[in-house]
Amino acid sequence: MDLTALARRREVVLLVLIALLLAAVGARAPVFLTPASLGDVLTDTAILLMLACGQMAVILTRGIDLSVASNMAFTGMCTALLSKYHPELPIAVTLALAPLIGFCLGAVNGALIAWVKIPPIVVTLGTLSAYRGMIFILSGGASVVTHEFSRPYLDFPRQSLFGVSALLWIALVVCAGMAVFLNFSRTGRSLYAVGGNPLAARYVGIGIERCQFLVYCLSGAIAGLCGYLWVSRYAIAFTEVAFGYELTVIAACVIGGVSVAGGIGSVSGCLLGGLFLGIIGNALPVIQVSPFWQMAISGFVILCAVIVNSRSEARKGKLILRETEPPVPAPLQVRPETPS
Amino acid sequence: MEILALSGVSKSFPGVKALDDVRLSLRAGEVMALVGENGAGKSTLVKILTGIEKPDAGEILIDGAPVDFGSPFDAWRAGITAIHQETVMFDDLTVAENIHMGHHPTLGRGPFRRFVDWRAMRAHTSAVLARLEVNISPDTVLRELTVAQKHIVGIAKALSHDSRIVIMDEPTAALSQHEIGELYKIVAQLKAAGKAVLFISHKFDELFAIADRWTVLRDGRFIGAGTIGDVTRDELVTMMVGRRLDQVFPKVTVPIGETVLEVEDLSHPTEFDGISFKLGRGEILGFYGLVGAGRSEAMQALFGITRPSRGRVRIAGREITVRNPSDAIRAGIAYVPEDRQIQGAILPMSITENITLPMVDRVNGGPVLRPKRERALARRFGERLAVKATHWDQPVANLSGGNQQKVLIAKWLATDPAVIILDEPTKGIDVGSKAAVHEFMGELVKSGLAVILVSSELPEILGMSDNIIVMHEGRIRRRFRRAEATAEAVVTAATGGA
Amino acid sequence: MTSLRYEVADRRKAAAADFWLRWEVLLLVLLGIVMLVNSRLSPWFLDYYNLLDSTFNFSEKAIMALSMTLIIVTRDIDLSVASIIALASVFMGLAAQAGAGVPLLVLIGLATGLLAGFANGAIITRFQIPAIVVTIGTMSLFRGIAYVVLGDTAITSYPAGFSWFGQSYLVWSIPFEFVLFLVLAAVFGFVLHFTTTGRRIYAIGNNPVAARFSGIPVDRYRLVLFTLNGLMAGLAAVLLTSRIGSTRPNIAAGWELEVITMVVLGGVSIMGGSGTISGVFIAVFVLGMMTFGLSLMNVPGIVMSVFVGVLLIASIAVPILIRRMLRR
Amino acid sequence: QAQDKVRIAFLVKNLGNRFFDAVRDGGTEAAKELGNVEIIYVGPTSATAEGQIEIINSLMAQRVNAIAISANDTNALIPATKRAMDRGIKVVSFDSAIASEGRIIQVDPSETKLIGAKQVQMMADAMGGEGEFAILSAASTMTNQNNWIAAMKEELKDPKYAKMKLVTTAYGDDQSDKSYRETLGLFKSYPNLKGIISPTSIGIVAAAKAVTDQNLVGKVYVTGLGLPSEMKAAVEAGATKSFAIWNPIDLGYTTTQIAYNLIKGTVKGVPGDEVPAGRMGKVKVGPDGVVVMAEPFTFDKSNVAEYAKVF
Ligand SMILES: Nc1ncnc2c1ncn2[C@@H]1O[C@H](COP(=O)(O)OP(=O)(O)OP(=O)(O)O)[C@@H](O)[C@H]1O
Ligand SMILES: Nc1ncnc2c1ncn2[C@@H]1O[C@H](COP(=O)(O)OP(=O)(O)OP(=O)(O)O)[C@@H](O)[C@H]1O
Ligand SMILES: [Mg+2]
Ligand SMILES: [Mg+2]
Repeated sequence: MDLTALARRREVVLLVLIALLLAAVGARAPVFLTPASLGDVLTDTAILLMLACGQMAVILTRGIDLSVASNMAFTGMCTALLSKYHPELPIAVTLALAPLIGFCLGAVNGALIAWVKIPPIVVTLGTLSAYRGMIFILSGGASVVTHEFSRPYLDFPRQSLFGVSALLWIALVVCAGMAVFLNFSRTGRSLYAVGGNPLAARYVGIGIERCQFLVYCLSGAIAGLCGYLWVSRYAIAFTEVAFGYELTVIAACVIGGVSVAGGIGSVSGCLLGGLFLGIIGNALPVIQVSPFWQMAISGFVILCAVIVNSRSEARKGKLILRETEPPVPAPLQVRPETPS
Repeated sequence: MEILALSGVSKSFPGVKALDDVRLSLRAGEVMALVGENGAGKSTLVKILTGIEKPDAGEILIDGAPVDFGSPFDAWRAGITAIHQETVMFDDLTVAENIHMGHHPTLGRGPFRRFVDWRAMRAHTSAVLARLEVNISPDTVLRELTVAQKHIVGIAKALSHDSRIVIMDEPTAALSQHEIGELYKIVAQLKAAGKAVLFISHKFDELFAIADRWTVLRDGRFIGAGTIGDVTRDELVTMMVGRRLDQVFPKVTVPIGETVLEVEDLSHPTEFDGISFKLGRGEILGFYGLVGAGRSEAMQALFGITRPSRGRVRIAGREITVRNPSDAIRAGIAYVPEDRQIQGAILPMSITENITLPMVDRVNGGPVLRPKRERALARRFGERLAVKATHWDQPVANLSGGNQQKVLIAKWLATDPAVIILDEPTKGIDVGSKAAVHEFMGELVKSGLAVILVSSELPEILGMSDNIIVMHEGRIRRRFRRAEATAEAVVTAATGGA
Repeated sequence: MTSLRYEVADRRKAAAADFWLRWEVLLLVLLGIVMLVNSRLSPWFLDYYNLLDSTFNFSEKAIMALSMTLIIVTRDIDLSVASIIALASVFMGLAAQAGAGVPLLVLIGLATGLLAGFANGAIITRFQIPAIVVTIGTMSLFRGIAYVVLGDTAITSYPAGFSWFGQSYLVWSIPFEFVLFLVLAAVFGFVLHFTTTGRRIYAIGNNPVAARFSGIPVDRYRLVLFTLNGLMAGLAAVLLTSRIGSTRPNIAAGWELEVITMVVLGGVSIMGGSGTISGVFIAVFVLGMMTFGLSLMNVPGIVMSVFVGVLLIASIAVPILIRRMLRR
Repeated sequence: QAQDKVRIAFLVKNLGNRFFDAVRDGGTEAAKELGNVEIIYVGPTSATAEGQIEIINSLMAQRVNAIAISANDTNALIPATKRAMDRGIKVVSFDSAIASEGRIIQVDPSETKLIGAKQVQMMADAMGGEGEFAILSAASTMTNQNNWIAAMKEELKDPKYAKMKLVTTAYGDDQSDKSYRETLGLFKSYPNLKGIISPTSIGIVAAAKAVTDQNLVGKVYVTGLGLPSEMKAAVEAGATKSFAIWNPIDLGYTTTQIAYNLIKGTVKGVPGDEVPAGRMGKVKVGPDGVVVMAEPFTFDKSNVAEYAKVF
């Protein structure tokens, strides 16, 4: 698609890394490579992948959304309580409500950032605490557990269609939707413009505030949806759900080559980044590495990734001397016919 | 007939009145030359015509009907496109997308009618680029292009949309001879196709070559308009600057003393190569070249910002190694950068703090701040340059462009250097301050300093320099003595001619 | 606005108040309100000993907030501080198990912090990567190492004398931790506001490029500041470990955000270049007193975080909105 | 008024945990019987020692008469609780203990040995006395899990368990998602795993959930310590045949009674004391100030539903 040569290279690197990782794990525990087990890994990573997509849209515009995890937990609790006290409600209602609640929480971030013009990190740092606390106030600190949920609430994500769980289908739709939005819609493209060079974006008449507001709503809506999926997957909703998960999400983006300076990033990239973390998380127990290694390893991976990226992102000079000719046109490009 | 008519347009920015009751009219199939000194308000006018800035007052008529551009997109739809002076583009996106950003072509048909049509976009891009006869792939990421190529993409952007009014703000500033030729052809084509062209340039010969009519701005005010046929270059210049040229550059010639700075074969892998020159006490050495010729880069290497790959530098015969700016400052080199807002001033900080920054330890005679001492120094140099401010603790941000520049020069004089490099010292500052800066350069050389003047403005270079070095694509093309330098010869050299 | 007078005054008329001044006034008023409300709501609040004891709850964070202020003023940020505490605490624990004496323990704690901070700064400046990305990485790495070393165990075998740092009182039963914070606040305030170093830090924060063009070794400054920040985290680790006399890998979890909240509430712009130590100093007490008051009413910490989050955003938003209205 | 009332604070590992909610109910029950006793129920949101220390400070400031603590860290709380005791506050720990110098009395819900034995026994019943099984514990800096695991290993030495093999101990950090992931990991690494013991209420739920989701009901059995309300689904699904827990209500009740007597000075709380504990009769203070309650209570299909309503 339109991925920059840079990004392309980066994704290849990631693919290779993931292949190596799988090979290494497979060598020690072949069972890990069975389709079933890989399926489990995918299912287990699905939520992270969706959140990473949402976060990427935010980071593209030079922003950051630290409140995703809290948003997720809050929405999760809302849906959980709903299913506890109104088990008769059809699952469709939950499916519609979750993104909506998340959207509203995201909109609060977006409004404060786009129009009040408070730095994203400050706003989302604030809502990170606020939303988390609201869960406790909402639930009185109590948790909602297995038998209190309505059956459909728990079963829906696990229903399988063509042998693939609904959870995966949802993730597929969300990520694909995001890819289409970013690559094939004018608004999507203008996100890259806003992050890449706000002044230039203004020159071509892109509404910067609009874009900012939009991405936080988007990230919020996805977080909301994931809130429901998370709770139903682990069949428990409590205040601490997904505590600190926002950093894992951001890490996935960073590993996927999304630049916090804005303007650079691709869905495929952050999907790979998310998968990488997902695989590590699921592989460690299998190869009997104590889970206590997980954190250190992912930290190490993040650092390696950003250092690699920094190499390719390093700002070149203006290349004034002509010996250093720009790269020759790609072969596929044909000499165009004369303009109409 | 008239396509576009402006009347009574005014626009002011904090500190400056950029435009004041300006009028302008464009006719189909005509090229209108808009001339004026730096800071006359030309680009501001362009920004208003393209909906980037809103005028404070005045009205814009298209085909006699008043229009109000809510956003640049409105202007674009109204058929106005522009080649902007500064290259404002997206370094991480492809050429194709840079050209179409804000108005991507969509499939227009079927369920996906709102989707961006990449194929059409690429095809269209290569078509436009082909028209300019440049060989750039639509899929190249902009970051990979040279400044000149970026400017070409900027031109392509303006031509990509078949608009009725094309505005060109100093389009040839960064182009080579061949590319300029191509551009002239394009302008001719546009004329033939009955479009209106607004052409802004500081190069008179090209104006006389391609323009049909002219409009002059000075200090944001409308001075006059007419047809090219019945005006002479000198008349235009007089109208632009309000007095005759020779008074504008009050050149004081002082006998050039012993060599203070000697540069030998200064080179950089990608930016410049084999830069060598000598500079004597009391000399003003002019560096001319097209924007992007690599002058700033060379100077910045001299000042320790960028690391040169080879070459040696001597101050007063003693060889020095400059690893970073503080080395340069210690060795007695001062550099007033070209980009005032980014490289020069620390806008939110006070005049005093800006002036004392490079030598804050020396001023305070120790690590502890002594406000009295600092203010005394600021006052001394601030007054020497006649900086206009309410008080010395005033943030530089709310000074006018000219006064900001004065503060920066004061800042560097305070380090009492042996050599001072002025990179585009009068870029975008108004006529008054400009004259002041020029006069002051005279004072500097009288007081025994050696000055390097980097400027893209030919009259300034010709008017102020004792010797002139012309750079082209990162290399020294030719050297002139003041006596033997003619505008034509210098421009030819700068654009790569013999 | 440029006046046309050539006579340029030395300084602005005293009438025009600085913004930061107004900010600190705002914070002071806030503090007053908090104190008042709390003393109304809880009979235990306005008690000399209680108030002093309450400082135990924020002294360590406050100490880190001081160096974090410098970091944020230079447009950087350090999310790894809490993890550095964990790492330093673990190494102290290992040393203690190996039978190291109190002075050596302190030394190890400080050294670990220093090195960790240096690692941050080195990566950030050497590869020119945004600080937030790097410190998200080291945040996992440092705490991760703590987990790897400690796994599911806890280290509690600290020598008797070690408890002094985190549990002892000085004169008039003022906790040592608190006194240390006051002293450090004075030092940091002096350096940032009254020395050329502070001036350069502001210059870097306001415009790194121009600062570099003015001969300031920007990257060296950033490196030093991150190292200093690490050192402060090391110090906090010593105090905290000594206070609770045990080390677990999840020690001080989530503190990085609390520290940054203190700094931002103190009026330090996350965009760099502005903010004062005195602002942060007051903010520390606003937060400390508010949380203490709430805890006296047995309000769960998680509910307090709602107050804190709202306070953080409101305190930034309100002045902006007011100024916008005034401009209308 | 606040002064003449006897105020006993329950400081629990973390809020929003049904087990402790039930403990509180037991406490309030005792409070009613005793009259002018006020129960303060507090705890950090996440189970950390720092959180508990901050709360202890504020409880000291409020001059409560006694603090009953279920500790997140055996030793970390000692400095704080010592300070509290210096100020005349009676400190009692229950469920998860504070080391002896940091409290007067520790109320053990049941004897460590019994708990270990019980779980192994339930596992044996579930998997028919032979095969591989694993343990899924918490992040357990929380001492009690580790003690129970030790007890289980002790019990396994008994020849009648010779055919049972403990393959590994995994740690789910008392987080649902991590415990769940760890369980999946166990299935992969030990294809013929037949059972999982999880001595933590969060772990056992996640494990049972994983078994159900992977359609391993009937192949892998989960047992351990859990709450009826949370395990109801698992038992009905058949992932769990039986699990155990002591009665948190009695635990809270007894703890309150003991704290009250300490405050009133009717007992010192030294080994050998007999503490009157209302409907629980007299409880005996054992060596090292430990009070031990009854053996854990077992739940299965027959009774889980009714108890689920209680806690
Ligand atoms: N965004 C802005 N904020 C403040 N002042 C501005 C701004 N843009 C332009 N100015 C000022 O308005 C005046 C006109 O600027 P403008 O760029 O139009 O000059 P110009 O005619 O294009 O000069 P040049 O020939 O150098 O391009 C200058 O004094 C400039 O400093
Ligand atoms: N990397 C770049 N990409 C796009 N435009 C650039 C770039 N660098 C500079 N420019 C444009 O070129 C103009 C001059 O840039 P600059 O002065 O740095 O060129 P230079 O290399 O210094 O050559 P010279 O100083 O001789 O003009 C600036 O106004 C800027 O808009
Ligand atoms: Mg211009
Ligand atoms: Mg230049």
